[in-house]
Amino acid sequence: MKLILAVIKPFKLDDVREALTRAGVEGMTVSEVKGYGRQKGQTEIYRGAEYAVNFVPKVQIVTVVDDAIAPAAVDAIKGAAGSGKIGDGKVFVLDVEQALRIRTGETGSAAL
Amino acid sequence: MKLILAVIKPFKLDDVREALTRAGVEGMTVSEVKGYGRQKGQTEIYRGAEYAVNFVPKVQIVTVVDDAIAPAAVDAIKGAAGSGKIGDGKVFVLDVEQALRIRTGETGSAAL
Amino acid sequence: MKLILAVIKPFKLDDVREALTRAGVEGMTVSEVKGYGRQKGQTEIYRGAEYAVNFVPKVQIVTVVDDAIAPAAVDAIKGAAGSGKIGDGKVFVLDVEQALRIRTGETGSAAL
Amino acid sequence: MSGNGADMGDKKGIKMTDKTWAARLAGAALAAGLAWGAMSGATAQTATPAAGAPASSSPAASAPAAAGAPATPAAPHNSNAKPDSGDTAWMLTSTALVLLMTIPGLALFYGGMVRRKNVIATVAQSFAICCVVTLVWYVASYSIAFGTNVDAGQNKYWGGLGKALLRGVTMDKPFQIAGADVTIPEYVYMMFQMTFAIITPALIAGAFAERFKFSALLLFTVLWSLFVYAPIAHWVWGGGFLGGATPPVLDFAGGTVVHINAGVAGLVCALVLGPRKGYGRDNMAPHNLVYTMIGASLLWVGWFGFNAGSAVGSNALAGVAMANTQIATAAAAIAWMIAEWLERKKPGMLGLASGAVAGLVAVTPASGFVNPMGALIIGLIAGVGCFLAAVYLKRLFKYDDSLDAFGVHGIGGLIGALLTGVFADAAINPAGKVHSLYTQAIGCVATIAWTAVATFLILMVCRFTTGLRVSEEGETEGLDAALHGEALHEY
Amino acid sequence: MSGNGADMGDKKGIKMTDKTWAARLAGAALAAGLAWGAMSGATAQTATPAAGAPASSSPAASAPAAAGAPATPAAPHNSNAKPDSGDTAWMLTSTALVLLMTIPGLALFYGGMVRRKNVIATVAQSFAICCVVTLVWYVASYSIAFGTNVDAGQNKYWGGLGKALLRGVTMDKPFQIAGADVTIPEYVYMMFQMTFAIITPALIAGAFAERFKFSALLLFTVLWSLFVYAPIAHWVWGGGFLGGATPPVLDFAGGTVVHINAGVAGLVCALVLGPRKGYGRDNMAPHNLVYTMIGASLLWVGWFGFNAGSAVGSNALAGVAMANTQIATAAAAIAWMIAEWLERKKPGMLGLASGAVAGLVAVTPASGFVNPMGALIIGLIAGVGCFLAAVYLKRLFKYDDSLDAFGVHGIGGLIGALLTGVFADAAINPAGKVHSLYTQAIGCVATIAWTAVATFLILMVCRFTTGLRVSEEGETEGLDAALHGEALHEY
Amino acid sequence: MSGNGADMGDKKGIKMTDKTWAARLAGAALAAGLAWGAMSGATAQTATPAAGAPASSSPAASAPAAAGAPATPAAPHNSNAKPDSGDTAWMLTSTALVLLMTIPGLALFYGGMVRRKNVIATVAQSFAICCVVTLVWYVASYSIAFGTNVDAGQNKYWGGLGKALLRGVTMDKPFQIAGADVTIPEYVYMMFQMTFAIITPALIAGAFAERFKFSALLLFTVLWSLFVYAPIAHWVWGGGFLGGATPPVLDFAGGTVVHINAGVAGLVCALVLGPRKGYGRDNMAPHNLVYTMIGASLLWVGWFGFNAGSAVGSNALAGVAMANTQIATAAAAIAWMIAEWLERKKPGMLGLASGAVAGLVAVTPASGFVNPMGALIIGLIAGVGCFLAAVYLKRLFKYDDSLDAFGVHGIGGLIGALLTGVFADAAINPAGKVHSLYTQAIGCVATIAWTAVATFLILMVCRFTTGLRVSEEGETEGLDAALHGEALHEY
Ligand SMILES: Nc1ncnc2c1ncn2[C@@H]1O[C@H](COP(=O)(O)OP(=O)(O)O)[C@@H](O)[C@H]1O
Ligand SMILES: Nc1ncnc2c1ncn2[C@@H]1O[C@H](COP(=O)(O)OP(=O)(O)O)[C@@H](O)[C@H]1O
Ligand SMILES: Nc1ncnc2c1ncn2[C@@H]1O[C@H](COP(=O)(O)OP(=O)(O)O)[C@@H](O)[C@H]1O
Repeated sequence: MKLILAVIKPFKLDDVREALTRAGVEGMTVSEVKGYGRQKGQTEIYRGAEYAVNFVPKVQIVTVVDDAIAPAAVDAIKGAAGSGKIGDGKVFVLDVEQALRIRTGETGSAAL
Repeated sequence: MKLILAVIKPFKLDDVREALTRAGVEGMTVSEVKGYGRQKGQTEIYRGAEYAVNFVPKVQIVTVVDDAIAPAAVDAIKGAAGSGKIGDGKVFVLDVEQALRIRTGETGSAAL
Repeated sequence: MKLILAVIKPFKLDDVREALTRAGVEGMTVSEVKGYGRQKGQTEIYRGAEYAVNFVPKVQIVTVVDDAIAPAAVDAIKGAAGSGKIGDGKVFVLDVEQALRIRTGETGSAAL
Repeated sequence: MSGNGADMGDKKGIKMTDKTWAARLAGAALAAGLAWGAMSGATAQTATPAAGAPASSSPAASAPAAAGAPATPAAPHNSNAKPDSGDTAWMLTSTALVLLMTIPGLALFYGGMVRRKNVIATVAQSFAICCVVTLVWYVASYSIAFGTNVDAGQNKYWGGLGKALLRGVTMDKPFQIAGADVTIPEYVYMMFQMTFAIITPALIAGAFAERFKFSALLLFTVLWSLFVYAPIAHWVWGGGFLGGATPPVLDFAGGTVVHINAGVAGLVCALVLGPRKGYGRDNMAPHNLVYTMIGASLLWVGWFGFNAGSAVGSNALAGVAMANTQIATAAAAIAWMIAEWLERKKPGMLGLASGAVAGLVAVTPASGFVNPMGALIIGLIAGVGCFLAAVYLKRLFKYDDSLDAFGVHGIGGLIGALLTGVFADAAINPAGKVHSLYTQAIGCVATIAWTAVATFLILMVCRFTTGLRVSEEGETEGLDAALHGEALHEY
Repeated sequence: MSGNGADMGDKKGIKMTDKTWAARLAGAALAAGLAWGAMSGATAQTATPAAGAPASSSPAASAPAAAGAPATPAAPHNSNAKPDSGDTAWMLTSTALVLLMTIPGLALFYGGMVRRKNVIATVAQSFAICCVVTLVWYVASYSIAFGTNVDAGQNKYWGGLGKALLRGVTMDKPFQIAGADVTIPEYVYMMFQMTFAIITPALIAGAFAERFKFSALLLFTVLWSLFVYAPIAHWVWGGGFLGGATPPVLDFAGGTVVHINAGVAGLVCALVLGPRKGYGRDNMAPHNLVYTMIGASLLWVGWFGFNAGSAVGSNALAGVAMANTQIATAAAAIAWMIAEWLERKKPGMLGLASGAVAGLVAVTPASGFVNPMGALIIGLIAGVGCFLAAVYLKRLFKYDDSLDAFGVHGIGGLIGALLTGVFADAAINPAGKVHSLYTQAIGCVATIAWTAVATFLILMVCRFTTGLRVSEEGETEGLDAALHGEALHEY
Repeated sequence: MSGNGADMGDKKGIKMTDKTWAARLAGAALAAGLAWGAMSGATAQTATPAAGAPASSSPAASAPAAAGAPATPAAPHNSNAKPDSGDTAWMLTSTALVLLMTIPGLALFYGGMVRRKNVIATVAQSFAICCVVTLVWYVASYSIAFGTNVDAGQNKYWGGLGKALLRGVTMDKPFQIAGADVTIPEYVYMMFQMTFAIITPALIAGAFAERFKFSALLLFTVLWSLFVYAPIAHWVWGGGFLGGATPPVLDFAGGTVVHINAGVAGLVCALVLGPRKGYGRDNMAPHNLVYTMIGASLLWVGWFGFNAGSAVGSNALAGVAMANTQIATAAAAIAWMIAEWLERKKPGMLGLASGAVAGLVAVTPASGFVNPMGALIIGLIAGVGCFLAAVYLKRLFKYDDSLDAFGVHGIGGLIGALLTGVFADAAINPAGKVHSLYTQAIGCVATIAWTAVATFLILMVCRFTTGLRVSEEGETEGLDAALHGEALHEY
């Protein structure tokens, strides 16, 4: 199994979720994060004090998938999250040793 | 060392933390996340506009443990987080190459 | 490539970001988390009801880097995040199989 | 004070035998029952309230003095009871101020203290109670509270339905409340009193926060407003057996009618409902003390309308009531803060806010009777007393009064009601010339007894119709989503 | 009601031929045009408004009765029109209350309903409108609305520029509005009316929330205040052709002038601007219903100043207006809640708040004319009617009235304006003796026609100068960052 | 204006030699010292303030005119100084409005501007100051400020302790302030003035936000209220050497007493405490501008009580003060917004709010003396002036006035105080007939000198008793947790 960690633009979340579902992914875990990279953050100025906000809001998706569909899942994210503009984000793939569904105790692919 | 990533129901956090402690885990890092899976979210309707909230609130626990206690830790989570209802969550196990305690510079198991 | 996962004290974030940048890291993803470990949380008391807050606010940094600069990156974090006090945090290193830049489709080190 | 018609002028006081109590409760229950029955066919019953109302020349005439202007030298402009534009201006303003106390004041005070998942449900309670009581007051409660029952014997317990649907409330006719002239139009008086009727059940909500069903809340509010609030208001302010006794129970702005009443009703609710799921184990820390601070502040500011408005005129009595309110509140806030500082090692915003509310509560019955020094002492005692009640009493008896409706309003109300009998100063208000701790205690006991019993019965009615508590799952998930399908979206 | 000078006393009613309409619109357009031109060189034009104003003895004298005190038996102290300190006190208070409605009331009501990324921009709209209208009102709009045009023919349409920059407003001289005496200093009257002028364009903002440019907002507000609000206020309250007709259009506190006006303008804005990006697909759930609750509550409390203040005195008429406001609001909130409960399975806080506002809107024109039973019925109808409008109308016609400015204010205003013609009760206000659904309809139609056309034209001016919508990127990113470079930092 | 008793009637003005200054400061220090000493054994000193108070026929009689009604033709009903119910109604209302300014107004205005970890501590400061000042005012400050010292020489500097614990304040006896009759009960006057005493130290808190110890805050507030606020209030409004000079320093509602005073005290605090940890490096962006918007709005609305209430009556003077307040505020908000737009490329909500407050501050001393055109100009100048002060002055001199207490209140107060001497218009207020920039400058200098020195000394007292700053760790962790053991829980 693979753990796919994707960092995308917040408003692309629904598109990516749908694309992943189409690619056969059945579950995922999402969190609000702040990203630092080529895309620069807004500058806020309050009464003359300037705060260069170095981080931009991003959404991080973690989904663990069967080895078999990992490439399709990565492609799905790539397709749905891309806007061609700087800051579209990244996808990282890591190897997962074991998975467990808490409710049933199922392990491995059956747990996803 | 193993990194255990668990996604559970929010109100189970205290139970799981206690169970993990009993299993010998000494530290963990927790975050608020939103989950997508078999359990479906609430639907909110505001003045006729319906928003199917696809995500449900979950808590994600990351803990890095010594290989030796990894199975016990997974079991502890399973035992404490299970309610038998859909949406109880998942546990994933990944391999960790290295760990470091910033304060002391200790590495490996000693860093946990 | 390596995924470096660091948990640090919130007010050290800017220092760590700068140190990482100096070490050649070009991007990272940050989130607000709550940590459990040796450092104990505040106790809040409201009208006699005591809530031992077991978790303390931390910031989690995830950065994927080329194998070559991973050690330098870990050192950078260690240097910048350390205050010598309990609760300074941890650094974990995991192996990453693949990386992809969504915008361009670049993979591997080029995607970072 | 006298319990029934025969010994109305008798100064020997009430004899607290079980028998007279039973009679009294039965009488009031009857009255309430009649009210209910009559409501269905309200149009049928056409009592003419003004005709021969015996209260007008009875000792009850001192009751409105208790509630305000007439008897004070500072308000000389009510000889022929023509509305005075200055008095009216202040009462219109006071009405707005007291409404501000409930929405958004109390809504935020309570809303900030619950967990985040219940905040919308909590503020919705105050808001919905405001709406429901408005209609009930218009339909029947105003009449029950401030009407003059044609049957003088019944008038001791309730005002009848002569003013139901505001019958007889006119644009120009002078009117009397409990036999005394009023210098403002009756529509204004009716509105001012309505805002008191609104906040009282809203205060109770602090006791059952985070677990009460919304449908139960609506039914509870209708019944409680009719059968508990309205009659007790009549007893004290409408010419009933407490305000009309000799010496009368002194309650300037609602120590018995509002605070003891709501506090005890809250305690009954907390006991009947049982504690919240996870009480004593889960983290139930207030989620947003900024909301609570806003709420406490608006309660404070609005309370100027509550207490100074209870002078029912724009005069020195209103002025001193405002000053007393301010001084007692500040004293109580500081007293609570210091008590907490000693016990908890740190002074907190919640303590300051809670102390302020405790002071506001305690000074309520006293505000138009005592001098500033009296107010200061009442405030200091209430600050410490309510702190102890909120922290230790609840722990001792292991009930879950979620937001301390009883600890703050019940105990604070008792402290204030009793101390009014100690500190009343005739130089401030001649109507407080005769005051007695004993009479005040009678007022408290009567209120407690009626509200405890009636609240319990009303809860039983809810239990077997709407049900009382949300489902366990709903409680876990949070009332916002479970009851209202709504959520805060802070991201 | 009559359309032009010649048939002023004629009771046969208006003939709605295209021709008279065209004439009327042209007349008003001219008036507005003059106003604009004159503003540039305001000092040049030195009309003496008081001199021989013909309105003083014309049927227009019944207009101020529509707006309050003079004609009612409850306010007998204006014989020689000396300022009354009680009346003045209530009007000073009312001014503060109505300002409270816009800032922070409406700002929060709307601010809570948008997405989190647009909340600062949304509250900034209300705040900025408050500032801009203040200056415009001082410079010219007060004169246009409440001045008396030296040319009696023009006075039907606008008040001229005689009072521009408050010329002729003094500390002590008695003054008249539309030929009737007023018992408060003119500075107070001017301020009270200013707060109405402020909230009206702020209401429109609900229709174009989350996409309108801030620069466009400023320009729009200046023009709309001058060319739409001020003339319509004159027509109804300033001695113009609607309030001065026989029988006059009855609008106690702004059903036509404020709500229909703002609602229809909002609809035009929504149609011209088009829907928000992602409308119907993205999650646009209100981000903080606690803010919305605070806003609705402050609107409610502040509306006491709006409606009871429109009695322009501290008297029984103010009292009954307050009572009607309270009863209609509560009824509408509960009606909306129940309708929603049936349709959506759960009652919600947003529904309660929306229903309350719908009730406040609908009772506005009626508050000083109907009795409480009329208010109750108006509230119930408005609660259900506005619920249907907000939920189904928008869906049916597929426009994006973001926060239902039209659904609540337009529809609610229409319901109230028309039903005032049905329920007006001479026992409450003699000025409502002659009332007719037909006349009320004329008032609505005139208002709708003028505001629709003029708002459209003003939008076109903005479109070709400041532009109307933020960039697509700005809309995605959120208006807070894009327009203001600011953000909420909740972590 | 004259500096000491001998040349009281002398119009040649004050000679600013070091010597007279030293004498004056010493005198006031003595007075304050006496106050302090006397407080311990307050009951011992039983001065009868009314007896032969020399102020009554002295030039000081024009001081209350500066503060309001008596001298204006718009308020004719104070011949025999019987309380007027309309005047009283407005002053009761104004008291509520001014309290609303501090809690929750200022608390939110400031609370929204700090970092999230300090928000509870920041709002707790306003709330605690409100409580502490209430008690200090009751015990001694009211007497020091508005009592009439039996020793006429001392009366120039402080009012003595004759009214300590409100001795001599009665329900009915007519009373005078600085020799002039007042048409409201003294309890109301005392309460109204108390709310001014409350907000002034609360304003200072903007300068030391995010680092001051809570215990230090409490001690500071007690001392500052006694030794700085109360005497300065006496100098200007209580018959002291500024308001009683010829011509008197004109300060309608507190330009010197409240704003210059608080602003300069804030500057001293900022300098003594030093900058926040990480100042200029860490992100210290305001965490919730919605709170700040609510705060600014409530300040605005409440300021109607502040300025229009300073007419101490319900009359045309109150009306024009309200109008001036509104116009100056709107003008300043727009001026700041435009200045910021030019400099920062985007107009912001914080700028609108800050500008509004700057306008409110600047118009305060002028509101009852100038006409609307004067108010407009003062507003425009204040908007730009305070913007420059907040943005550049702080940067230039590198002090950390966290929330710009000095930049907005100090500078805004100076602008307003000085321009009052330029724009005062006798047609608005006869008491402003004689006005001079020079006299106004004297008022500013006297205030600045006293507050700067006394504030510094008080800080030194705190430093060696409670300490001044929280620990470094506490500052990093946040004051909410460190000082109060509380936290916002937004998840
Ligand atoms: N090396 C990295 N490790 C982890 N996350 C990264 C890394 N580089 C970028 N990111 C994340 O991806 C986001 C987009 O990266 P950025 O460099 O701005 O744009 P792009 O990927 O289009 O070149 C960043 O905001 C950050 O959250
Ligand atoms: N493949 C996955 N990868 C990552 N997280 C997942 C995955 N599947 C489910 N989750 C997480 O686990 C939670 C519970 O999953 P769900 O399918 O709803 O219930 P259950 O695990 O009981 O079958 C989800 O809300 C999501 O946060
Ligand atoms: N085994 C672990 N797995 C994951 N995160 C951990 C682990 N141990 C500690 N942490 C994180 O590191 C933080 C600091 O750890 P703590 O034990 O308090 O201090 P220190 O690292 O200085 O000994 C914790 O708050 C937690 O977020």
